[in-house]
Amino acid sequence: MSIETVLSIKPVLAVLVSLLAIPGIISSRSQNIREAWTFAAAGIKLLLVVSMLPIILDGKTINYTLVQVFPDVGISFRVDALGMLFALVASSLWIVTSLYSVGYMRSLDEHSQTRYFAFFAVAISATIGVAFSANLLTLYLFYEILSLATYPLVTHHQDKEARSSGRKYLLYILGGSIGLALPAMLITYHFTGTLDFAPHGVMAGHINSGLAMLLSMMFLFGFAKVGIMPMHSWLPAAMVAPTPVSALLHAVAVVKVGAFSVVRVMTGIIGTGVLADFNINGIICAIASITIVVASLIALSQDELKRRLAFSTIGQLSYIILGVALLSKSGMTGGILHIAMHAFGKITLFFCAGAIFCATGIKYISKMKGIGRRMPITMTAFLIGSLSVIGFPPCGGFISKWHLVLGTIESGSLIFLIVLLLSSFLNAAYFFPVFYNAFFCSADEVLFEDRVEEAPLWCVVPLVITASISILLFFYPQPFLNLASLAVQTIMGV
Amino acid sequence: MIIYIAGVLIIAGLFFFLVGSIGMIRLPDFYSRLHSAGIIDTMGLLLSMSGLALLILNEFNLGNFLSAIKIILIIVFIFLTSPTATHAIVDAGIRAGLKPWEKKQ
Amino acid sequence: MDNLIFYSAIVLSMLMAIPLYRAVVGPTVLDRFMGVNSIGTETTVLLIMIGFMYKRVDMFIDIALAYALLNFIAVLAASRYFHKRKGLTEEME
Amino acid sequence: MTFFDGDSSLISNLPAIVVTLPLFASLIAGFLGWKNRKAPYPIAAVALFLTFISSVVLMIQVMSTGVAIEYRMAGWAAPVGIVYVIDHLSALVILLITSIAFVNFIANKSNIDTVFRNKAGAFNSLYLLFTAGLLGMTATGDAFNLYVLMEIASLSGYALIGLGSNRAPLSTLNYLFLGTIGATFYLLGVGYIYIATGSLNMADIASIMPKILDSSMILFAFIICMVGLLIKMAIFPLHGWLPNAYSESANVAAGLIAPLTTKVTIYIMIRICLTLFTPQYTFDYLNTSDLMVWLAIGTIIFGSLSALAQKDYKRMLTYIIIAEVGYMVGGFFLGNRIGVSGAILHIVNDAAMTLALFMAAGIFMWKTGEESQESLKGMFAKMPFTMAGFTVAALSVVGVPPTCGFFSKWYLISGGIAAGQYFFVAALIFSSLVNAILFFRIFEIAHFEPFKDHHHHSSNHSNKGEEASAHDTHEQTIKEAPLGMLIPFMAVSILLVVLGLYSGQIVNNIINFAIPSSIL
Amino acid sequence: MKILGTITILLCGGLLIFFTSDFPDFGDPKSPASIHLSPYFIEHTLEDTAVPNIVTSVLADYRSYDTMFETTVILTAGLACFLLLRIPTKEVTRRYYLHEPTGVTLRFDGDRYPKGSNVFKRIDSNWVPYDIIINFTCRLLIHFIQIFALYVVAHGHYSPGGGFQGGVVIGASIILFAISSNLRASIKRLGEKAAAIFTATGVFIYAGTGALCMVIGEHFLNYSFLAPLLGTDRIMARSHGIFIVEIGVAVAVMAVMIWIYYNLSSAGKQDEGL
Amino acid sequence: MILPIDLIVLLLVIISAFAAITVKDLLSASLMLGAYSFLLCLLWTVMGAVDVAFTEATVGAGVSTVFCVAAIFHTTRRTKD
Amino acid sequence: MKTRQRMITFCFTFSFLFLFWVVFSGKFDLFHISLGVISCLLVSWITSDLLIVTHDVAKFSRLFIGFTLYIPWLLWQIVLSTIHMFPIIFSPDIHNKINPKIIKIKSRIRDHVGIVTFANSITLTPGTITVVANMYGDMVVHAIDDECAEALPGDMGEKVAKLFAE
Amino acid sequence: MDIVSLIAAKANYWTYVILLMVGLYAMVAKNNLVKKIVGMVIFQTAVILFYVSIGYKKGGTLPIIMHGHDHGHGVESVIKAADYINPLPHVLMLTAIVVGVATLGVALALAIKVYQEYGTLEEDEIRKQIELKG
Repeated sequence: MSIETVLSIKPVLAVLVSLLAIPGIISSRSQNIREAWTFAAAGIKLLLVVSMLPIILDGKTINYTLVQVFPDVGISFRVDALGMLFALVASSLWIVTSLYSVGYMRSLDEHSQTRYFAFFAVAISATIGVAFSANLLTLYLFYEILSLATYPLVTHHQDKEARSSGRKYLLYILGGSIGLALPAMLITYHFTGTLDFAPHGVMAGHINSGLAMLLSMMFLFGFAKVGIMPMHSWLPAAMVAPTPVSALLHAVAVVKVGAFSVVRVMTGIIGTGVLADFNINGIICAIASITIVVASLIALSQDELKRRLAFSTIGQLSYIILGVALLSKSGMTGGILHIAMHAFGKITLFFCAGAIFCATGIKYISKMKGIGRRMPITMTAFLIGSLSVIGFPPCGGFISKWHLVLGTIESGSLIFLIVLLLSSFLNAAYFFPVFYNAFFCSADEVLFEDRVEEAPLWCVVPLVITASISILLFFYPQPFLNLASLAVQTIMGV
Repeated sequence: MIIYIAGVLIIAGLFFFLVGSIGMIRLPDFYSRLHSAGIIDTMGLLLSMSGLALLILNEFNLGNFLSAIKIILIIVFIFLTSPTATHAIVDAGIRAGLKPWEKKQ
Repeated sequence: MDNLIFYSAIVLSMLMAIPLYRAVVGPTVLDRFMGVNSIGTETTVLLIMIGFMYKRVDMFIDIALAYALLNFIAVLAASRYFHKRKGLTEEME
Repeated sequence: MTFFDGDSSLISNLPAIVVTLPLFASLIAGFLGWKNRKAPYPIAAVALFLTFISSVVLMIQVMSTGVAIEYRMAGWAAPVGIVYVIDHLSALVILLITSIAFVNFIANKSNIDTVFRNKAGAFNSLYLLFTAGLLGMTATGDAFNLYVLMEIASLSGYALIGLGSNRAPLSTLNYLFLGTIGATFYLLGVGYIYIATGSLNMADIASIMPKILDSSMILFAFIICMVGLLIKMAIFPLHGWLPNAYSESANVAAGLIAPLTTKVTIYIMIRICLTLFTPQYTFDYLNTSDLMVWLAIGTIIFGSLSALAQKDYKRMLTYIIIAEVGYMVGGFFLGNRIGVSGAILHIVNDAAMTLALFMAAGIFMWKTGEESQESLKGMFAKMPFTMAGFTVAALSVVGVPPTCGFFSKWYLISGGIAAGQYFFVAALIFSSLVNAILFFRIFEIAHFEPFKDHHHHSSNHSNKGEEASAHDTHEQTIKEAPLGMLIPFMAVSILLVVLGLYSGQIVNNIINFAIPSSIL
Repeated sequence: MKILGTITILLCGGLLIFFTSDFPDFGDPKSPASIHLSPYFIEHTLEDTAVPNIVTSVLADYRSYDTMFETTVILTAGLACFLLLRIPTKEVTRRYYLHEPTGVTLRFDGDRYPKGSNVFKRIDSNWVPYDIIINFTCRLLIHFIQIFALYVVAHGHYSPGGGFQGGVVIGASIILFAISSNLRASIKRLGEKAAAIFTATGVFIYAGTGALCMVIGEHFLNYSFLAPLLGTDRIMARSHGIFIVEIGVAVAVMAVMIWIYYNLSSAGKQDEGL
Repeated sequence: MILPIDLIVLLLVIISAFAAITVKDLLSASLMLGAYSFLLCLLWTVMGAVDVAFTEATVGAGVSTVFCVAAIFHTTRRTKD
Repeated sequence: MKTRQRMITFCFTFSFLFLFWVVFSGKFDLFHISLGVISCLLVSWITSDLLIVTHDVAKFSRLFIGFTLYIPWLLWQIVLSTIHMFPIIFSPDIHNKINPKIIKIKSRIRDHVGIVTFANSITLTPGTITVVANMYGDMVVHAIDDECAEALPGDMGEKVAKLFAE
Repeated sequence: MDIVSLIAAKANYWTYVILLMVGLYAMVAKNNLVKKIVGMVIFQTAVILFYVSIGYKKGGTLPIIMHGHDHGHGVESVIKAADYINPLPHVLMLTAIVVGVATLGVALALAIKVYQEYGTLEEDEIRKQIELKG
């Protein structure tokens, strides 16, 4: 299958558009102008991304090389189905999150909002850059930019807790990428002479099994944003960030960038062939499964809502890895699709958590008794989000999970099927109490007075939008599903 | 003939150098050692340098003559500088409070 | 005659050991001055003797002359130290 | 071999002009400094700028002809007289030196006036002489001429460094001792080469080298030259002079000397190994790689760990410089093409990074009057632009793309992998991690701690009032460094990124030609 | 430190001694050093430059570029000492004056000292009485030293010596003057400013000659292009070019030696000193 | 022919160098340095390097010792080693 | 008058120095002679006030003759006193032979040059060293033994005084 | 005569090593700064000795052409390189001496500055003072 390539500067523009907005954001004298810049950039970005969608769906790719840095390696961009899917998710959610951020930040009267929006823009640029990168070097570049750009966001509160969390965040992320991913990349370059993502990987025939195993593990743990188990503990810590940050970054940008990078490397660099031949995928699956189960168990014991969501995220991310590592057609489709589906579900949940905090200042689940009565819209959205994450119809999450389950069966590994089912049960177990507490409690147990109302409109609208998209995706998963299967087709070569 | 005179002068100069040097070792204190250092600067230099000057003149031409004069000039300059230096040293010694050696009666 | 110059040069260079001994051993700084001064004088003579050995005295006389003229500057400067700072061994401010 | 026979145009004399222009300017500054205190600065600035321009022209000339330019001083051909040889490598380093000297000079105008006051004329002269010395070292093709120019650079460096804080004279004196030992060892090495070959011209010696490869004098010459240069570049066991000397000097001097001295010395080492001793001798016959790479590893680890222990910002930078020396030495002695390219590229990049960091130090100094890291509290809010530039520089040191530090590190690590020196790779990665910790420690302080007004206290707080209406009341007022300092600094920070993005071009078009083809 | 030093020197010394075993014997005429490059200098110096003193011709012509920077090193040292040490003291808090007719020493605090008086003579705070022997001898000798120095500069072509040696001797003569009388008298004759300007001039003469050659002709410092200016043939032009740069070296070196001495002997105050 | 003198002077040079660094007084050390440079000058002439000898003579006698004394005048003579 | 004196001084210095130049140089072609003239002019211009103390030509020439007569005598004195030093230096019992002492002597010389000449002559003769000399003719002399001490100021003082007396 | 020539063949080189080591020892191990400077001077002159020894040629005369005073024109006698001592090391060493003086000057200036700051030249005492000041 020969892939037709189109030369276009659009991917570069899509990356740069939010960076170009930064001077505008910084120099704005008033809040409204500043946010107008943000929205304009977000809109243009989404338009750019969407304008590329038909080309991709045609089965073509878009290529653009900015500069040649090393022999055969440059800063170059390529848009293919996988990247498109991710870019679509990220850029569409940016608008929603910006909307939400405005509400959240204004209602809490947070400090340093200019800085916040500026780094937000950098982060989203980097995310799109990761999505569109044509080779490992470019991916690494944007990965690092993202890590650094999110640091001020994570530590936005600038207090002691933020400081230690920020430290932990950087230690894991930077340590992983410099200490593991970079050498792995260099070793790859040394043995293969290229870093371009090829549909079937570039390693086949260049390395032996031990080295392949080593490199796979280095990449898997090196891209620490994916939160595979020993490298996960930055994620709960980073929840000290303002909720929109948590929402965007820990449901969409940061963690998904990690998952995306791992997927990209597994398929584009190491190659499914190598993974299968040297039996590496089994080990990856095992690690992912352990992460899924353990993270879900830990999530059960968390009382703070955002922490619980964080551990949930850790588990859900491993679904993606698991799905891809199964190497079966449906499993891979499910894994890739889960990037999108989980994003919409989880961002809804974070928005809800933020809205609750915004309206009541409450962080802990045990104190949320009866909140559903006061904030019905929010809590309904929460329900939809959690259903999506659990994988319950009629929500988008069901579709990806369905494919995952199919994938386990396809690859004939029943143990992972059991893991999936067990974890879905656990998911339900840790989301259910929240919902139960919120709606079904006796009147005397309600901890809220009447004056507690819904969060501001700026907060509520986004979460309604994402919740409805979550449901919508169940019925119309086509754009994402098509992209995912296109991507799988390219990878599997069917 | 000149050669022999020169040879004798040089040897005599060396002898005075030796005498001065021995004095520098044997004499008991700084001030008296200076006296014998004076022998080196005066007699030793005078005799040996004159010898060397004569030796140059053995083969007489203008260049050699001027060289001989230069050697004489060296003697003159050292005869000017050496007592000055000696004086400076002694002065320094007196100012520094160095007591001269005195014979124990 | 060459031999005479040669052997006198050897003797003279050996004799330089004695002022050097005085300069090395001391006991006071002023003894060292004296030794250095004498070394300078003997060096001047020796320079010319070496000139004879190379058979090019005219080239060496300039150096000897420079020595004769400059040798005492160092001694003068050093004794000037005592003119301004008193005390032979200890610093007195 | 191309000679510009009969062509007396200015262009053909450029190799001489590049070096003598700063010399002339320093003389004129020396003259006029006694007449008018203000006169030397513009003269020096103009001279540095012209030197910069001529070095650019030289670079273009070399790149367009593709052949090394040979310039005969006093008209005598190679082994008899002294020749200047400008090839790709030296043209690159010359460009580096002139640009850094120029930028640092421009950025520190107010510093020069305040720190040196009525000695500004002498200072400017010495600054130019230092530049001239480094340029000459880079351009010369004569082993002994190199020594003389090295001494000019060192002596003026001592003077520039010695006029820092109260402790500076002592550390400068130690620097002087070690520098003298280094230079003298180098001179001794040249003597050994001379005794074995009878020549002083590098190319001439290289042509004799194959006949006398197993002479023990050449071996010793190599050893002693290397030891001398290693002392001058402050490699690990011989590094003692560097931290004190650099951290206690005045900022304007440190900004010139810290980026250039060690790098140019490393360039000299590369030049000597490649042009004088020939790669055949250095890498194949002697097989120095292992020893030197281990030395480099030691330096990297020592430098990084010591930097961790420092509380003072400038001191930390000095230890980072030591670690970076390890990068370059190790990279060069990997002995493969990619490693050597990495070392040369890192010379350029590291000089730019160090310049940026020391300029930042100058701005912090100007702002707080202190040098400890603690004094940087709240800087992000107070001086966002400066801190942005500083962040770029810091990330470059850490090795984060797309800043230039990443790309040279890439080459170095690739070279290490290709040469099978995995410990070197590990050391590089370790040091990157340590650098990350170092700089994020500063970021934390600057980000989290509130700004403490040190000496501009309360003068501008009372009359603010409602002015902050557009901004949040929480936000601190922004008070940046003067534009004269800030603009060059920002330019350098942007340059760091640009250098990074164009490192491929630099390597392909310049460095590839600079490395002899015998290195694979 | 002592142990470290001992170990270092034992190691280095052992290494060095070990490597001397391969040296050509002392004074071996067949050693590479004697047969590769130096014969050219010896055999061509007269044809190329008409200077019998090979050292001078190599120093100031074949390797004149080295020598230019050698002079610059000296300039650098002078500037360095100035930059490091010089303390411009406009106000001296305490001065001592000698009332010459009576020989009484007076102390003045602040700026109440007698300006422009003939009877009062400024003396150092640790004053030594006027020593007539030293003073007189030195006054006598300074001329001979200077004329000798100029002779050395002028005859560098034919006998040992040249610009550097001559310059040092002139410098030494002025140092001698400073020692024998006092520093201020010497500064009055040749001040710091003059020294600095002389230094720069000296190097400028050298470098300017080089630049002139470059402007007229082809290469930096190629004196043969000065022939039309000097009105001689190309070989003699080299000889004269060497002479010109030697003068430059002499001026620079003289001035720097004095300048460094002023700064060192007064610790930068240039008021009173050794 | 010139060698025996060379050897003797070498010996004297070594002695004076040792003395210069061991003597327990800085003024003496600088004076010994002067003596050392006299002897070195002699050594250069013995080896036929008249220009070097001339330079050493003028520098050693006229300048460097004076510099040392001037510096010691402004610092101290005391030394522990 | 003043300028004339200065001219005389200058000319004296110049011719004196030029004599030296010729001795030093030994080259009589135009180039070197002109160099010599330039150098001597330079030196005498810079330092002419240092060399010549007297402006009186007659006195100067008299002094010159006096000196030429005095110097051989001085050399003879040096030989004599050196011989006097012999037994002291070679005596096995050197501590008994010498008797160092510092004596004060008074000379009637008032002229600076005279005092310097006298003091230097004393120092040049082994056995005696001038410690202090001032412009009033008072001198402090260190002598190695009694014989040397007693010989002062003696003949030498007389001769020098006669040289400068008038 | 044999034993003399045997020693003489290498004595210069041994001496240079000894001087070099004396200087190096003083620079490394001595406590006093001026002592170190003295060591530095010795260290530098050792290299000069080395170079001048390289240049020496047995049976050679000074590197000044004999009878070359008539301006180089009409010199009939052929100049043989073996008759003259190698001049190149001398030239190099003139430069080295100059560098040595320059370094000495700067070093002494620095020593004076150090003394003005600490009132002593002993390194250990200075270090103690620095520690006391913190």
